[in-house]
Amino acid sequence: MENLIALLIAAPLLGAAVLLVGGRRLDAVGHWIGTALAAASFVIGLVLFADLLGRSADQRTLTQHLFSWIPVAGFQADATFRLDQLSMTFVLLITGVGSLIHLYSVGYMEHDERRRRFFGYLNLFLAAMLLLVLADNYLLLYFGWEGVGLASYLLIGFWQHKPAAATAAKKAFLVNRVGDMGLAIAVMLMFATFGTFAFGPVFSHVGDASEGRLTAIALMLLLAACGKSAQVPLQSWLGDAMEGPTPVSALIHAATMVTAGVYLIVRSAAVFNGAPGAQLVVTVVGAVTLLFGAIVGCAKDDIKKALAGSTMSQIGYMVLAAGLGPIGYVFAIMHLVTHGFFKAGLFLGAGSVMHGMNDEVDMRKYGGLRKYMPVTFITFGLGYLAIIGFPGLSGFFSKDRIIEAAFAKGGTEGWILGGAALLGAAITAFYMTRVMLMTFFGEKRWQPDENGTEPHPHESPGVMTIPMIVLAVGSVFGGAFFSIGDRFLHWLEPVTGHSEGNSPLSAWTVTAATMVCLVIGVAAAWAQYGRKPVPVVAPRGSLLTRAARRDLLQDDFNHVVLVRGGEHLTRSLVYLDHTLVDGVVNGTAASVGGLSGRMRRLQNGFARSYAVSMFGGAALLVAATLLMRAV
Amino acid sequence: MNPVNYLYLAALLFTIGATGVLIRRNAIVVFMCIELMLNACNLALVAFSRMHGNLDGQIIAFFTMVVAAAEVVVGLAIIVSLFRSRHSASVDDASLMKL
Amino acid sequence: MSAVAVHSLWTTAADPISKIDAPKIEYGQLSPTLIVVGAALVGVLIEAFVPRKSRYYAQVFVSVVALCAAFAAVVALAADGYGTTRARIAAMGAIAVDGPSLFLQGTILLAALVGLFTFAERRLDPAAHGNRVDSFAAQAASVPGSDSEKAAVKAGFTTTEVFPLLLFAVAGMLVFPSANDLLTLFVALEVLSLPLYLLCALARRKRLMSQEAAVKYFLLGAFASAFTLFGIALLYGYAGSVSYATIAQVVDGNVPRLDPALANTMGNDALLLIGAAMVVMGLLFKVGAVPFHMWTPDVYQGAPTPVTGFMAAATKVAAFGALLRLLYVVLPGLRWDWRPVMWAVAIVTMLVGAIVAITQTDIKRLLAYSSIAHAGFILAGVIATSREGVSSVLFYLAAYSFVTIGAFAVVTLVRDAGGEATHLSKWAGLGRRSPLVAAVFAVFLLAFAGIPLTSGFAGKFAVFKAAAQGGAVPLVVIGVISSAIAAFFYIRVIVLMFFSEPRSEGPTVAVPSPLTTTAIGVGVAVTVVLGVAPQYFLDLANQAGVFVR
Amino acid sequence: MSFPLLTATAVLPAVGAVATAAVPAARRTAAKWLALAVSLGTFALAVAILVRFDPGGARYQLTESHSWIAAFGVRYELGVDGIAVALIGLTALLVPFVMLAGWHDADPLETGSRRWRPTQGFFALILALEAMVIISFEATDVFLFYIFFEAMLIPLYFLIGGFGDRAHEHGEKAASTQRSYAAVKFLLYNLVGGLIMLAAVIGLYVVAGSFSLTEIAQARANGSLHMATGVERWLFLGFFFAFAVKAPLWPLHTWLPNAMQESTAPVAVLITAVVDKVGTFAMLRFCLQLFPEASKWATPVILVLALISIIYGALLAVGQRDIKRLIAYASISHFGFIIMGIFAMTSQGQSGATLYMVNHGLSTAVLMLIAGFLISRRGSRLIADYGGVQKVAPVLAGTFLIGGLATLSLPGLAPFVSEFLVLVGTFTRYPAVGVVATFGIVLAALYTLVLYQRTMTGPVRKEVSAMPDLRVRELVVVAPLIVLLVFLGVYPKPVTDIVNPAVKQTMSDVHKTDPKPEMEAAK
Repeated sequence: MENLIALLIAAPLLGAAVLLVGGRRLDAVGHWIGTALAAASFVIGLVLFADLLGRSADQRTLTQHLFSWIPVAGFQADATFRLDQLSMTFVLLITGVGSLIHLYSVGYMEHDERRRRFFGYLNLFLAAMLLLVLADNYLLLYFGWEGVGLASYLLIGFWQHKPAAATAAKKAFLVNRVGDMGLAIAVMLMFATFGTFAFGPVFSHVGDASEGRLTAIALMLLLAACGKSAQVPLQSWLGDAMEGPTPVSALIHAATMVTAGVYLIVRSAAVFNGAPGAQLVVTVVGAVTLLFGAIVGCAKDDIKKALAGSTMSQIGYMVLAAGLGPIGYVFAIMHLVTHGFFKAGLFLGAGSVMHGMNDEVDMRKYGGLRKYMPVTFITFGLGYLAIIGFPGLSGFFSKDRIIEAAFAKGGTEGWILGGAALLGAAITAFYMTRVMLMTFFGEKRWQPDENGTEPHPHESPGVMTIPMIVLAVGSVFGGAFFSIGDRFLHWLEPVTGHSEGNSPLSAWTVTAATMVCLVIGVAAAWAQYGRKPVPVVAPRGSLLTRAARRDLLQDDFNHVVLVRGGEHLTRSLVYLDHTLVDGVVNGTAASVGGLSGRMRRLQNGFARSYAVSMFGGAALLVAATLLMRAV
Repeated sequence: MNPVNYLYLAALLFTIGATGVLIRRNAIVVFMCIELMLNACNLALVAFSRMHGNLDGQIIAFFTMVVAAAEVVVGLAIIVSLFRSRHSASVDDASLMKL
Repeated sequence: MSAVAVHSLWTTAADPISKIDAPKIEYGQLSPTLIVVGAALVGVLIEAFVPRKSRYYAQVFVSVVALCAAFAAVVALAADGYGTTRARIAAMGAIAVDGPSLFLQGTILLAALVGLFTFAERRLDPAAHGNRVDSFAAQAASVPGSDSEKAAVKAGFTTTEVFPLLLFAVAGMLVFPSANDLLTLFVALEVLSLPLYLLCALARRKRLMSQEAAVKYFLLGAFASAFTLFGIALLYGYAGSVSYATIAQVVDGNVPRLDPALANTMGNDALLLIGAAMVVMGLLFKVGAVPFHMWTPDVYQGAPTPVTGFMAAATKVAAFGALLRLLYVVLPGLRWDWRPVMWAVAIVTMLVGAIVAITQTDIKRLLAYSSIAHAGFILAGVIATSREGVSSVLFYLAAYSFVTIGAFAVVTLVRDAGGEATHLSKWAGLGRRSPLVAAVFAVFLLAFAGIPLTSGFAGKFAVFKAAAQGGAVPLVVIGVISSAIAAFFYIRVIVLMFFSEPRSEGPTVAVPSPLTTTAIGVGVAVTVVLGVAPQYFLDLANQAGVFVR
Repeated sequence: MSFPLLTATAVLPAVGAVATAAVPAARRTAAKWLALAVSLGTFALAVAILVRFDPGGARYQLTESHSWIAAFGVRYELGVDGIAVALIGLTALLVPFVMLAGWHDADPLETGSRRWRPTQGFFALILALEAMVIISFEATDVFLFYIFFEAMLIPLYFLIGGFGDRAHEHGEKAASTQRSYAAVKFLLYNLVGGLIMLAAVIGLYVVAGSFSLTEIAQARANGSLHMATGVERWLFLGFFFAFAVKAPLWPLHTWLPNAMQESTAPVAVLITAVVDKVGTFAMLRFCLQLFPEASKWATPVILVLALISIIYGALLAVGQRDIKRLIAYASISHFGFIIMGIFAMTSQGQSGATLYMVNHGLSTAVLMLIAGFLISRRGSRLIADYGGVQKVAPVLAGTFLIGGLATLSLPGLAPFVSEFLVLVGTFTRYPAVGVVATFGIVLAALYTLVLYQRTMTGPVRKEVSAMPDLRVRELVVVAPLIVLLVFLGVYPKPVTDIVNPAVKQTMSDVHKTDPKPEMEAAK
């Protein structure tokens, strides 16, 4: 049975290879090949899932050893896969949502002549992402880690002829590389500490390592997670990543890849448990990001950027939960899954809207679309209810548990973190309501674009709506399904471990508080965008708003400090290399030449001066010889 | 009389000759100065020969004269041809090749 | 009274004259020199009695035969073991017949032979009035540009005296390294110099420069030999003898019979040191070591190129041979005094030669300076004062001389209206116009630069290795640095030939007769063979590395 | 006496070179095919070496030993260990591709004298260079190695100075002067290095009385040959200087950008991918084996220099306007990694370094050759003159991107394996150095992606609008290399198996063992 694991990856990998090498002759069918292989991978996933369910809780870890990847004395990196409850969850999420989004893309990319390549990249991404979650050691995980980075680079920059897209892609890759550096160093630290970096041995020997080492490793892992999951301070790339096609945003930058950081932390639970200091940092990062993202989300008029901010914020929740340790791991993953459903759904909805609006992304140019695209409206609406945590929908369950856990951390930290989470919930309600109102309610605000074509909003074709409906269903019932009887908890517990924290507040109090925040948020949004019409041109807005529009000035900081500074550094280095390092060499040559020129003049052509030099030479010779005897 | 004085004389002549080579322009004169140096050598040789009481030195002196004669032949030939083509026997005029 | 009685009144009978025992000369062992001298004399007679038209052929024939015969004699002697086991002193102590002298004589003879070919070349200059002419003046006596010269050219005269002159010079060179007393040394020095002075004056083109070169060479050479002679006098004064062996004994302080005069002069080291320094100076002048090098560039540039090549090669060989013998046989007892001085000389020679060459613009001057630098390298080997030192120097000289002759032979090929185009700017793009010639010259340059797989590298390595083993590591380092500097200008020429655009009014490359071709071919062959498989010749040099005393 | 495989591998291209040079001017194409055939034959022999080589066997295999110059104590001694085998394989593999890539680079523009045969010269020189490089990988006699280490400068010098980008043929005058400057700079730099090494070689002989690597190493091992500390250090420096110039190591690197910028892409590949490897290879084989103590003594300084090379090279690559210069500085950065791995004195580091030599050869070849194709199309080396190429020539852009990704050592492509090994190997012994070096991977991503973005993406510039995509010949050159990159990235075991034993030997030469993991150290 475990031999199937490789097939999970092989299927989409094959697809990528065929589609990218195949060339034009596959243009006609390429997208269906891609979709089919993604679906195949999903089916295999289901088979394995069934197999796992068939086993007892402690028998649910399958490993498949393919070959020895990098064998060097003392350094063994194997191509080994590990399928357990945690990776199974991800496999299903990735392949499932992935397949749906493939399907959606068939419609969405219909008019793009490079559609085949698009599907090739999507398959490549699936393969890399599956490798990431199935790897049995950190180096193989790193393989997948950078693989998804590459896929995201290719897909963000898919419309390479748009300079903005190319730049965004580069930025995403670079920021991620900074995170990857962390992962690389973490692997080195593990090797230096344990002499290996395979999951099993590392986790079992955590006890033998000093806490200092563990903290270092954990922090490096966190750095990696920040890069991949767009957590402060490495979050700047996610907003720009929205330059990519919307299905990409849905799959990679909402549902799956960006959550890899959470996976990394939860996977390395053993390490983090051994490093409380690092865990605290994790929670702080999570809390800061969830507020950061939420605030940014409030200010954006670009629907995708608004959703990106929300993604950031939701992942902040997950990281916060993961930082809480055994109390939170399970809920982090649970929220991750539910978020996968409703955020993917929301993005697909946004994509559908853009599809109908000539790729217009400015919400201020929407309005009243509910009449024109009902299916999109309903599915998007359900996703909206889910994310703000409307009682009974999936977001309600998963987010609520995280907030509880935050309080359960106890002590002042608990209060602060919990408070942050609650505040986040309120803001979430606000900005999502804002998006909802500006897009689907109010009067129509769109005008003809520069070349005079009036957008004719219309509902999207079936290939696009079906995935949206499926995801909507998921986002409605997912949470309930997982939580009732703690199904998800029991499923995941053997891997991550779980402990009930001792919350100062009862579960009901927390829930009540959440509800209050929710209502406040919605009301505020209604007051601003529901009652009075939305201006087409954005008002100047408060200082905070303007800062938030600019991602809280974080890009400007990067630009001034890193970009400008870097340019100056390189330019001056180039200058130095030319003048100093090379100058020394050329200078030596020149000086020898000059010396030569000067000595050359002694040869003045007069026989008598030659005689003089001979005479002097003779005298010197004699003198020297005598001197030698003297000394 | 102490033969060493002859050596001093020889050294003196040699130096005079050398100085002449360094300061005189006319090729012929320069050449004569060289001859003077050679003869200084002869003097020294003979003096030493006397000191050591063997004849080697004197024999060498004879050889030297012959060599000097040969040198004169060659030297004058060259100098004269130079003079005829340049209408000057100055060593300094002959400085086409330099640097 | 009897007649006798009467006679005895005013006369007394003197003692009967005692017999002078005639010197015994080992003609066999001196045969190489004797053959060459004889041939030279024959050459003179040819000039006197053979009709002008056929002189050239007669001279070339005689010279070639003589040189080959002499070389055969050398080989025969070496085969008889005179180089090693039966090494001895001949001609009543005047001449040493041993490894170094035989090896060097062989080298000189071969070099002379190859040089002779370039002397005899008659295809390069355009035929004047239907007569093929070589690179020597039609009539040396005639004034440049005068009617008599034109007449001589019209009549198709050529100075066939160059061949006897060459042979005389060779004779002197053969004796020079094997001279075993100071007198022979001096005579040999003059015998090899005087013909060269004349040869320098005999260029067909650019005669003014040629004569100027001759004058400079002559005056400075005579000046130098005067010093040598004075040095000889002083050494004689010190040791009471001019034979190397005796002087060496006296220097070492173990003399068979000590007479008061000798005891008196022996005490006076000044005589010894000054004398030695002056003799050495004379030899350093011949090898062109700094600061006695200044004649080299001018003479090399002015002299007819074949002469330059021959001079640069053979003279250096002979002079270094003499220097080696002097330092190793006569003055080993003095090496603590002369080694530091020679160190200094070697260092400045290497550096000056290499540095000044960088800015040269005339190919012949360039090669002149490179020869100076090489003199420095060879001195490094001389200083080693070890058997390795000797053999390395011998090998280096053999390797170097053929490269030099070959290089100058190539120079004779590149010509324009004014004869040889020696200005570097004219060599631009030669590699495109005639790749073969350029490639050959490049090979020689690389050999000069001491790039591996050429004889230059093998020689340089041998010399530096000997020096290092002799403890002269700093000398090796400086040598290495200066060869790096030297590499620069060799490369400059290569760049010029291959990488720069050909000039429109560039020079033409004359198609030589088999003579020059042979000369160049031999040069290349030796360069490559000594570079790739030097073993045999190194062994030879190694066997020959022992002086007899 | 079995068949002298090693000699044959070196002699075949040498003979081929002569033959190619002899082909008459008119038969240009014949010469090309001849040269290509010879290079393929050489590759076959290299494969034979690979097959005959037994990783578990003796240290030096297929050895040959003949007396050569007894007077200098020089023997003609050949022998290969795993490292040499890998590099010989790389060389023999790359040369045919290089030839194909430069198929038209040496076609004469103006027909000069009828004896002027640039094409024949070009291919003959390449073969000659190959022969010299191969034999210097095989030589186990210091003198023999030195001879070819020096001699290989000459053909390369003519390749650099004699053949430039078609791009710059207009304004040939200026271009040729720049070219000869670059060539002279290259030659002098390396000649100085080599001559200083010559002094050290002589010194070594004076001290050891032999040139045989194996003899000396044994003598050093069993203590029969003792070197005074000072002497050993001086000799080491003499050797290392030459290798550092060749490698090149900061601050001796300035010849490389000029040389690579001015020479045609294939020649540039020969420089970085093949010839420079001789330098790093020699560090591993000669410096460490002959002077273990001195090597350890010098390690700190060398590591710092290597670190500077890594960061400095990468930063300068970011600042370049010229595509080839950029690649050159990237290579400098990579050589920093290689040298760091060698002197980290851990088996991961040294295996990684060896692997790195091979992988860097492949990746640079891909990147540089495609850059060459690009330049030959547009006629300019300036990054600013390009834009939007991927729209008109997607395959070219795609392969170029793959080359770039290899350069920034993306997992799945060969360079990642080696780079990570080097980093780990360094980190375990010198954590700080390892961490700083890791910044290199970020900078690598920066310069690669900037290059790709500026040339390939964005709106199509009109100058490139008519640019044809890769031709068949060019695809034939690039595709196999890319396949190899991927294969060795996923399954490097074949190479590591060959390399590991040799590295183990080297480690024992310097009496070093890998540092223990903290965990075990604690116990």
